[in-house]
Amino acid sequence: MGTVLTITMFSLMASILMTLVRALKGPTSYDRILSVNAIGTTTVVGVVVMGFLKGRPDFLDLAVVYALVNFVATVAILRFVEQRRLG
Amino acid sequence: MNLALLEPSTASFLKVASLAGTYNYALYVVLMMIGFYGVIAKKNLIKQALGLGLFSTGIFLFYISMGVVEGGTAPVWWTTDEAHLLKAAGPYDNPLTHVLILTAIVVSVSTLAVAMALIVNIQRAYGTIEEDEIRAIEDAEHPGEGVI
Amino acid sequence: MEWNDYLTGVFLALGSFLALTGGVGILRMPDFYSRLHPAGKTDSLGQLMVLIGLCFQTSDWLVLAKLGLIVSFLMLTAPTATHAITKAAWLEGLRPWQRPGDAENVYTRKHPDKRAPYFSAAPKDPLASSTSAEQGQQLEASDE
Amino acid sequence: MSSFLLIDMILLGLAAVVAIGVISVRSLLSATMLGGIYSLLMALIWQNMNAVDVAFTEAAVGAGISTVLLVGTLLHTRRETNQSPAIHWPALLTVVLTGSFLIYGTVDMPDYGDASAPIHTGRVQQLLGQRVGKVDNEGVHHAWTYSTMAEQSVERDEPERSFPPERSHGEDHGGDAEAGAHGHPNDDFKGHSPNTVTSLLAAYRGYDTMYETAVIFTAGMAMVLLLRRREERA
Repeated sequence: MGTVLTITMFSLMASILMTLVRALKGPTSYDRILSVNAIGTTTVVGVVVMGFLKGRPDFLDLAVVYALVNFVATVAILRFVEQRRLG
Repeated sequence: MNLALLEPSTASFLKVASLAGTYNYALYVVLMMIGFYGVIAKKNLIKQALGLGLFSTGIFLFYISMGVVEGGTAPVWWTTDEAHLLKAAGPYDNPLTHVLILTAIVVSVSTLAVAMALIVNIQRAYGTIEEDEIRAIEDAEHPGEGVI
Repeated sequence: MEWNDYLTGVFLALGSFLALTGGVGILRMPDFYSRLHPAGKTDSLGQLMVLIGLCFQTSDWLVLAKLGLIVSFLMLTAPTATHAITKAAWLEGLRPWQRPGDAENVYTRKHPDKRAPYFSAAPKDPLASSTSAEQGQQLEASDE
Repeated sequence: MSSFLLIDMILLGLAAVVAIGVISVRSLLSATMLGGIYSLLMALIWQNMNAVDVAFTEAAVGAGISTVLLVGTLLHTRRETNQSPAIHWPALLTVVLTGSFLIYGTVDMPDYGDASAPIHTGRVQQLLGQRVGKVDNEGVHHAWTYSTMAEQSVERDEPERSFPPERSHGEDHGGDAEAGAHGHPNDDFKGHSPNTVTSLLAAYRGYDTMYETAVIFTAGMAMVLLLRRREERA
């Protein structure tokens, strides 16, 4: 089972890498916000997978907290977008 | 090759060359130095605050990685699953570094908050947050006095 | 390997595939609006597959409850966030990319990444906007 | 190489890329968002190093409060930095010199994950070895302690330390005389939280935690005073 979890972890990290390239390149700010949101979700899943990989899945509260905080950060950035025009 | 049999300087040199076992410390130094470059090279005050955050994160990583034990688990004894109780009986990471860094993270975010308040104040007073422009305004207002 | 390991393997493979394709899509799609599709897919379906797959690996009800919480939070927040980003981009005036020769190709770009992204001078309130033809003229005017 | 080490290296490499992006990107909003990505990657790194409490704090502080603070500052200031020269050569020289000295300094550090490192065997170790945060699941909480690990990994001159025999939870809270009778003078942490980090925070570093609260209070007061005074004048 550990092999499957490890492979999942590596594919999640590859997904993070590709999304990261978009966040660095992204022609508009919206691409970057989208990338941050996608990386946040992937990180939440990665935290869960890592918990199972380590054999201690009782730290999933961490993933719950990250799911909520990621949403809060996205909403904060979008409030900024509403108040100011972005280029 | 047994490093203990060599001259200390030679063994040290070989360790430098291979970074055996200490590669991650070098990576933390790289992260810290990226933050340091941001602090000393960038003129924008927000960029400097971000660089300070990167620098402190490098130090946190350094501390936490010192407490890691090979094959260890998180230093929490409690678990509800019987199967995981056995795993939880394995070697634990050293919790002391975690405790130190918990304090340090909170202090670093307090620093960031005060820095942001100062930056907002600077923006209101000077109309800019670029270091060289602030210097120019200060020189124009108080010629000859010089800015620190 | 027990039966639950096989189930987990299948679900995790699906989730990894979706995550990888989502990453490739976000990297390779030509403009912002088409990148929303892979990003939304990774956000909702990919995480759902991985988390459902992991549900078969534990017998602890607390862990199961936490997994359910994570799934429900992500299913609530991720589409909301994606929708909010899209709405903000549209109200700002970011217009989608179309192939040259398409019907209303007023916003055409060869490859948006190679040039500046295209913002129209569209009004903030779409209800108060003029007809589409006039809008097209406005867009063409602002394109120069 | 274990997969955890490989994951660690990949995540640290990603974090380095994000850090370069944070420093070099011109738009301050992009820098803020890349900082958010940085702390998300830090969460994975800390989970990989088993520091779950640190990851919790980072979730609340790094990804949450920092992003909100930075965005709030951007609302009151500007959006982009000035065009600056691509590379500031004196700064780069200073950074490279400092970095190489620091890397040279880490060469003599114990290896990553070495169980016989001084931090796991020294005086701190004795403090930690005293059944920090025990649970009363028959036999499980005595299966492993720091001291036994230290004895397995390093041969020490100290006499073997014997841990108190198993007792029920109620008795553990009982008199100190009994604890002393079992030959463990430093057993301060009896009956504390099963999370050793919490135990240490409450007992061993209690003053530290107290003054940390003072630091947060001072920072909050400083923010309030700084932001309010200018509004009155304006």
